[in-house]
Amino acid sequence: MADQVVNDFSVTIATVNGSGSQTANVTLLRALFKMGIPVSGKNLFPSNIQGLPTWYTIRLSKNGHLARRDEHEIVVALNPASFGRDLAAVLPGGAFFYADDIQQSVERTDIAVYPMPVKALARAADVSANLRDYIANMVYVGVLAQMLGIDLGAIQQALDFHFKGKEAPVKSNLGVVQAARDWAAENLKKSDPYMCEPMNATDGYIMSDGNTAAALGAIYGGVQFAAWYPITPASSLAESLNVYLPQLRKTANDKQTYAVLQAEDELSAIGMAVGAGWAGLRAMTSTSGPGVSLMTEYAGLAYQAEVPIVVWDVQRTGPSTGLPTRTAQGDLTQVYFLGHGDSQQVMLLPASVQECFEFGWRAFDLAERLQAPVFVMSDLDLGMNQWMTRPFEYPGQPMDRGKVLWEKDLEELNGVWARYKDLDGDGIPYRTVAGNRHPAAAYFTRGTGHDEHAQYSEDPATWEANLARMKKKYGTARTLVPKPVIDTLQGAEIGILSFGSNDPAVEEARILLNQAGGPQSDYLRLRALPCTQEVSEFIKSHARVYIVENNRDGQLRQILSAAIPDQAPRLRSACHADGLPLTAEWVRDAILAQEED
Amino acid sequence: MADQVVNDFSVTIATVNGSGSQTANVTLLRALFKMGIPVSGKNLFPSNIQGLPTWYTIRLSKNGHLARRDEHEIVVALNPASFGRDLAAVLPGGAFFYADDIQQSVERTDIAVYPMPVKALARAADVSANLRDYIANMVYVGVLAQMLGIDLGAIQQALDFHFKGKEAPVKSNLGVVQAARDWAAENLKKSDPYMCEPMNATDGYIMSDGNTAAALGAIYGGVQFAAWYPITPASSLAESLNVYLPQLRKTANDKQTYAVLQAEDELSAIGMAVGAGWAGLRAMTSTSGPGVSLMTEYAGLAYQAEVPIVVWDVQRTGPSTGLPTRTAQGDLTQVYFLGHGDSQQVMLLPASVQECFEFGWRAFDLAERLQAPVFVMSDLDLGMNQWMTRPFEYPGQPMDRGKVLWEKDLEELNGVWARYKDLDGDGIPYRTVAGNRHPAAAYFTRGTGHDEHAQYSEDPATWEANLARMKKKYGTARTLVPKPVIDTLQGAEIGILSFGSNDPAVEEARILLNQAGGPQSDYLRLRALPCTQEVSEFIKSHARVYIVENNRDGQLRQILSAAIPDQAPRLRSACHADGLPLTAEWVRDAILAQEED
Amino acid sequence: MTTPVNPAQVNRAGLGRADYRGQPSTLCQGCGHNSIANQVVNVAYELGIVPENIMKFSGIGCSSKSPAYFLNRSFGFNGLHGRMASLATGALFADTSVHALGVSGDGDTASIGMGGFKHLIRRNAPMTYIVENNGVYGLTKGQFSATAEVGLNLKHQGTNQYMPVDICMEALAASATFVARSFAGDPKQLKELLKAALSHNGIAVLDVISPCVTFNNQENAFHSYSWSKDHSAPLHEISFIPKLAEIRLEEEFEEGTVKEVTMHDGSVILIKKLEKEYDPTSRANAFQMIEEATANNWLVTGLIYINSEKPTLTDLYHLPETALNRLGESDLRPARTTLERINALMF
Amino acid sequence: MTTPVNPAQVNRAGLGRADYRGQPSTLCQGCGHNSIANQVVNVAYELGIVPENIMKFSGIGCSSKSPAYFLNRSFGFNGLHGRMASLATGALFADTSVHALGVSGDGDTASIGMGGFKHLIRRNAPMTYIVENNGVYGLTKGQFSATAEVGLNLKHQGTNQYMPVDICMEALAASATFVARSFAGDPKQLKELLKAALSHNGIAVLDVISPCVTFNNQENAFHSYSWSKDHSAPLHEISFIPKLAEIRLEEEFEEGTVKEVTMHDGSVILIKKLEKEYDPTSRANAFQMIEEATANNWLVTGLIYINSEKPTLTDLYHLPETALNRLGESDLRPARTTLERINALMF
Ligand SMILES: Cc1ncc(C[n+]2csc(CCOP(=O)(O)OP(=O)(O)O)c2C)c(N)n1
Ligand SMILES: Cc1ncc(C[n+]2csc(CCOP(=O)(O)OP(=O)(O)O)c2C)c(N)n1
Ligand code: SF4
Ligand code: SF4
Ligand SMILES: [Mg+2]
Ligand SMILES: [Mg+2]
Repeated sequence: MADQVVNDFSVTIATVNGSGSQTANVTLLRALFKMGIPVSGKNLFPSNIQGLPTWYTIRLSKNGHLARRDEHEIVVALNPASFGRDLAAVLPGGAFFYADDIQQSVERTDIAVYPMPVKALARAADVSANLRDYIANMVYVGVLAQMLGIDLGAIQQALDFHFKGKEAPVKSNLGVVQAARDWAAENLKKSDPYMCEPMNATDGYIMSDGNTAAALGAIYGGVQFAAWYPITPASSLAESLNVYLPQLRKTANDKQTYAVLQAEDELSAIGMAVGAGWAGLRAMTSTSGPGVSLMTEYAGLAYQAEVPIVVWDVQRTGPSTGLPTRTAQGDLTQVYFLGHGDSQQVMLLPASVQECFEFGWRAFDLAERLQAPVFVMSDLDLGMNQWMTRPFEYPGQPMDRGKVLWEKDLEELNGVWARYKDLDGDGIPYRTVAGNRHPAAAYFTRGTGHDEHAQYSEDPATWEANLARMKKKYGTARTLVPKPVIDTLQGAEIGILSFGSNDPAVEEARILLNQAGGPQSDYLRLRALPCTQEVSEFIKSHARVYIVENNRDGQLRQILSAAIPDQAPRLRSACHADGLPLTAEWVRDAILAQEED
Repeated sequence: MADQVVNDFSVTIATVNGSGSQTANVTLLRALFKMGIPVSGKNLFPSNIQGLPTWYTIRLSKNGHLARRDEHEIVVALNPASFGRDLAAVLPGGAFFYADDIQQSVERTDIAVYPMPVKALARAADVSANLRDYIANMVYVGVLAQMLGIDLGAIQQALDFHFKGKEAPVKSNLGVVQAARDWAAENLKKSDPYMCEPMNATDGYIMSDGNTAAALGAIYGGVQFAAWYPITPASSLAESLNVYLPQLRKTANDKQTYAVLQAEDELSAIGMAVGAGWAGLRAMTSTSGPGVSLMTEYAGLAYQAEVPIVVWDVQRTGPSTGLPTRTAQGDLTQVYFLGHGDSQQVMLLPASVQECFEFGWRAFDLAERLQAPVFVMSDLDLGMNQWMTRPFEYPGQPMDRGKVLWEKDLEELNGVWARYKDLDGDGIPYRTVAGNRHPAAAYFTRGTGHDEHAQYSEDPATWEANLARMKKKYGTARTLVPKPVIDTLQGAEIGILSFGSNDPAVEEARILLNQAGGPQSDYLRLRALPCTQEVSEFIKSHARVYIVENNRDGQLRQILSAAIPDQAPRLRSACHADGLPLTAEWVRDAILAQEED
Repeated sequence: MTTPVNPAQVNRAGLGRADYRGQPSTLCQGCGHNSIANQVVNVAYELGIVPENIMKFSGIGCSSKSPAYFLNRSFGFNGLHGRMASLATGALFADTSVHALGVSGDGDTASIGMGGFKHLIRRNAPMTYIVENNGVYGLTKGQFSATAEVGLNLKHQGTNQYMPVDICMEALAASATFVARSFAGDPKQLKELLKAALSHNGIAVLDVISPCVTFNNQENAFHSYSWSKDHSAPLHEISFIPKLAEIRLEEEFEEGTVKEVTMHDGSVILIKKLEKEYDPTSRANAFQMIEEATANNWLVTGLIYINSEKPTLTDLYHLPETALNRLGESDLRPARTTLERINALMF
Repeated sequence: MTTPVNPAQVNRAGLGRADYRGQPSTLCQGCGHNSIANQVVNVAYELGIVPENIMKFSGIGCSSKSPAYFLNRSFGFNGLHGRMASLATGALFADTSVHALGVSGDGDTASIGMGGFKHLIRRNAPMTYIVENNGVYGLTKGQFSATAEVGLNLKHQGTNQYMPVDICMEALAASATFVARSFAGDPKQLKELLKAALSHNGIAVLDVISPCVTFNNQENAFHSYSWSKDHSAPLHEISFIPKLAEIRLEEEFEEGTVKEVTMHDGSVILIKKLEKEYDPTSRANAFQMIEEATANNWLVTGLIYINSEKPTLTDLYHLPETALNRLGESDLRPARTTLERINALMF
């Protein structure tokens, strides 16, 4: 047997969708996390409710690399339908656990093979018959616990969490885990090198998914109105609002300082948000690509009428319905240019669950300050997977409600004001909102041409001046959006520019590049568009900058080429989209291949 | 009095919308055209049905320059509401004609001033009372005829055309024209230098608007299904289908080989076109910016499911509802990237009415060949104004119905085929259409992931391979779309790259640049995206290339920077959008300003 | 600014008629939409509504321009074609003491806006929803809308062959709590129904037949006078809009009677005023009555259905007394300590 | 490929049952949608329909996947969420001898697809339109659809408070020419109504109550067994789908009677089968009956309304005998000489 490999391998669990294995999978993930081992979990699930194959991969990385890996040292096979593939997927020297009731031959000799009496142990469990299939998943938890050395206490903590401390289910699940562990101890002989050991590398981290974080961020950002329409992978964002708002945002006398509404479609969801944003509420909607496509016309109106709204786009693989349960970063060019005519949209690009929280509140400040839609571009990987992340940080600045005039302001101005006038030289005008009872407060909002007083106008010069002011406002956005995070290394030959959920893969790839004898790299993680000064400076200071992204067309590369044409020749695309999060190996290879050219 | 200025000036007629002046205006335009004088007419109308000011400008240009001009040598004022502006708009040395019932003072002494007894002459006309206001417009036709030397025979021809040769209306209108002419001959003394003289510079030209031409082109392209939803400035395209299809496309036994359907909205209009295109019909829809925004999701499906459809976008000024009756080229970036996920759309850019006809049929060939949506980007200026243009040319090639397999093809293949397989190396697969009765013909179309056999698939490699094939297909499009038109001059220092309705302004600006001591220029007129090889070669061969466009954000400049990043630093934007067509003077100045930098 | 008023000419809100004015109309002379706008001014004045307590919504169309022509002192949002419903829905939550008044067209509501319209109704959103119904698309120059009757001929559009959408039937089917129909040329009834609608707590759908002077005409009508009868003259060249007077009913139109009304184009519609005894609180009655009217080709006017019992959309939310849009950071941002609790919860 | 068949087991089209098969279903065990797919196979086989003479359409949802599970030899298009109506409308013109069969969900039709649905109907598009109605969004894991009854509780969605959309009422209001309702667990009636729908020339709306095993449940039901009752467990973690049997009515369900049917979650619905004497040719009857049923909380099944007289959408166009999609260049491109005439016309 080879040397032990500790806390540095991947486990993939192959099950049937709807079989309840998610509970077992996140229990494993959480137990490892509680052991202090850096872990990440990727759920690869089908666009179906029950019956199709589904996989869950847990990566343990003592060095803290949380990107997806393509390799699986350990595979747990519970699904007859994918059994062959799953067996083939085990790395040589790895381990294969499988339910012994699956009637298929296991003919690899280069790996350790462990049958598990899943059915038998589940039958022995102390639960009602209808829960037996569900609890059967705990068998592999127990077997893995024994064979990999996962702490039972940590498993119990994970189950406690999952079942909100309810004794009965924790007890029955833990019972199965223990029985399975005992069975494994007696019946299986370890013949693979992979082991877990406690560390303390997860201190100061929490675990959450990006959609929950986004919802919480929005709540701490004072969201007052959210309209949504169900769509994978965005639904759980709005559903988390439904979960947490009642806990966090009721007044002393039990009134709700918010409203969440499930609309009849995305056209209406964004329309409602625009109505609410116009009337002075912090308003949002959350959706994915198909929904964004349907929101196009309203996004243009919000841009043109200068209405603050926040739109979360939890991206999935497109074009079209595409792969609804797979991840991608394919909506960048669409959103950047969203709306016919000359529209320019402001976009935030969160890269971590913590940043989902941060942009959850910050997006409202930006939207209200800019009187414009703000799009937050998350993705399925970030939004729906559990990630270890730094704790959510309480907003570090007071809410910015932007330039809103209320009755007393208008009294001071003797009622003299103009809705679309640039008084401050930043392109941002003042606004009033419905409910303001000052007789000079009202104005008539429209998506058609208007002068500074919001009066209808078709005058060419008036039109052009107003649009020029809005362009100036977009310039102001450039100074307000979050700056990129830049990591420079001495002697770096190349730049890497990426964003969003690629971050762990890029961070790891920088190391892998070095290990492969490739170039030293500086790294700019973009956090918003339009891009700030720092971005062009970064590009300018590198002969070659690789734009790493999870889409086919190098969308950010295209956007940056358009935005910073002088630097465009320095940009190189490293892009690829197959529905899965990027791996560090792929990033390394994509860069190396071009370095060799 | 200054020297005579012959056939080289502009006349602007200021009237009230809904007053029927359009008949008089196009009569003037057509009469001048019949006199052999190059003319263009620009209708500046409000987004309103009756009562707001409207202007019509006719430019006479003996040198054949048909771009809009900002200057008006002659103004005809019939609208009290805009009287002051209209008077101020006359160039010094110009002439001002006005209805003498307008009670406003005319205090300029630097221009010729001619009152016209519009009401009196209309009252004297031999028409029923309810037509008197309408026919009053013929008074200025008659007065201008006398004062500018417009041929009465030509006017009669124009009226004959307008009233389809119906004697009664021609007679009464001509009566007023003559009476007004006689009145002017007796009562007005010419004191301005502007005159018309017959030429023969319009031989071999016809006169039409781009929407009519597009509809006719589509008819000669064999359009079989058109769904639409009314919107300015696109409505007249579909309405022209309704006019001409019954004349041109009925079978011997009076059956219609087409169907036109007014949908309930644009979502449905494009949906119907997709259904029809999928089922093997040459299918189209026509709309403007707001409609395109609503069509986004379906455009993505058509891209992904590889369904041929043609979408005409007759652009108007945006963002949002914007200026519905003004022109722009503001939908380029939106359409280029239309659809969430990685979509790449094929776009045609007609620059003349004749080209609207040509692209009317060619778009179908491309769409069916590529099994993809093809967007034709017209605009209000091209679509709704009357232009002198070369006659429509009969399609120079047989219809290309693309790779469609019918029963006999499948028999030959023994029923063995795969919907999404790239047999020919061009990325374009074969398809069958509903109604094919071969038992192996059917396949299941979807916007979700699928393999070569059109079976549902979430497999990462299958997804990526299919998308890569589609990218290859987009590469094939590059070789099939119309090539740019390039005009090079010896010793040219700069390149100008433009497209669409800017063409006359650019052509003229090249001369004006020279006259102003500016640089000699080469000119590439882009006719399609993705761009062909010639485009990057053109850019490469110039130190500076000005991208001239009618939008705020330099949208084509952005697209080209993204598409040809290596050449991006050479590109300079000359862009501007105020709802009006570009003028040659503006193009010249925009280039000169940057040349001086 | 409040206009200084002669106390003799103020209403119970202390405002003069001028305080209810809008911008000058840019619609055609004689357009039914203008009289509806005027009635809104009258009704708001007479009811003594403070204009700041109203917010106006519309989509796109001639009809949707109307809100610019009344109540300048009310906030207004002229949104997207067919999307008034969602816009208003969102705004309703900001300050529930502001009443929403929406004006839409038949194209705006029954064609492109059908989905939003139905869902607004089934949520019983508290707003007055006026459809200025002329059977055509006015602003885009005379195409069929979804309420055009079967067999209607329009230039270049041919003959409508599809079943018309009946706004009141649709409202009823969607469980509206207030459904009424009126005629722009019957100011007395219109005013009454408008008052009722504005007082209703819930969705109040008011379908107002509002003839389009300019485009709702048939072959035999004005636009087709001999010169341009030929089908091949493109419609968008018909640029002359005759100045016609608005169609008005004489005053003595009695409940329960049927009246023939001649349109600008010479066609005739049959308007039937609901009987005095008609009970508008029964949905079954309402369905039966509309079915009967359809069969007889009548346009029934009056209050067709009302139910004042149902909670409205915003009633279903337990909102604070203070308007939501006046809440500040202390109301909206949970305390720092709560986040510690949340973080602790995140495994 | 035509499957070789035992002549004893072929229908009048000479095809075996296997020729009507689809792909294996990937829906949940016990899902009502599966039985509907099976009935489509049965009916098509029994009627001897040649599968190539059918084209299948759907939107997005569990229900919209169904067309993949029947009639492999028919063309199919699984389009966009809520947009089946327009897709089918366009395709209808290509070859009018191919019958269109659409399957949609309640979310697909009554929420996002309402507009297209209504307009498809008022045009009397010749197609069979099945709504697999379960009151929830299955595929996105259990949110309310627009047909959810008032008061329905769903985990994390709270309680539905909006008036439900009644598919049959909406179809009637929009002037449908065939309106029926059935229950997925009543194969006999479903088959009959499917046959009738497929034979109808015009729009045939068939609303089929099709229980969702997995998500249409209430607090007291399976998903809420003590462990996870707490509201704060995110719904998307409830990943265990119990294998439940489909709900089936026993055979002897008589016309005119009301039956209680217990759903997977223990809730009860009341299904009433229309009386034998019910006359489905009167629209007034139909309205009255649906109103009465709504008041009694019944789900009425059976043929609610039929009118076979109205011309269909494609009848209104005068199309050639040859399918439009088989016309070639000589039919479609006018002769060169005509263009000379056109050019001459262009002033
Ligand atoms: C998305 C979109 N499509 C089309 C239009 C063009 N459009 C403007 S108004 C209108 C129809 C208005 O008809 P209706 O609502 O009946 O109002 P009316 O003018 O008759 O009062 C249309 C189609 C638009 N503005 N936006
Ligand atoms: C534009 C768009 N929005 C949202 C979705 C996500 N989505 C997929 S299916 C579905 C609901 C399906 O519900 P229903 O039609 O009732 O079908 P069921 O699954 O219940 O059979 C939704 C919202 C989508 N695919 N496209
Ligand atoms: S076109 Fe018709 S609807 Fe529009 S303003 Fe004129 S009369 Fe009214
Ligand atoms: S989730 Fe519901 S609707 Fe979807 S397949 Fe399962 S049981 Fe059927
Ligand atoms: Mg209308
Ligand atoms: Mg459903």
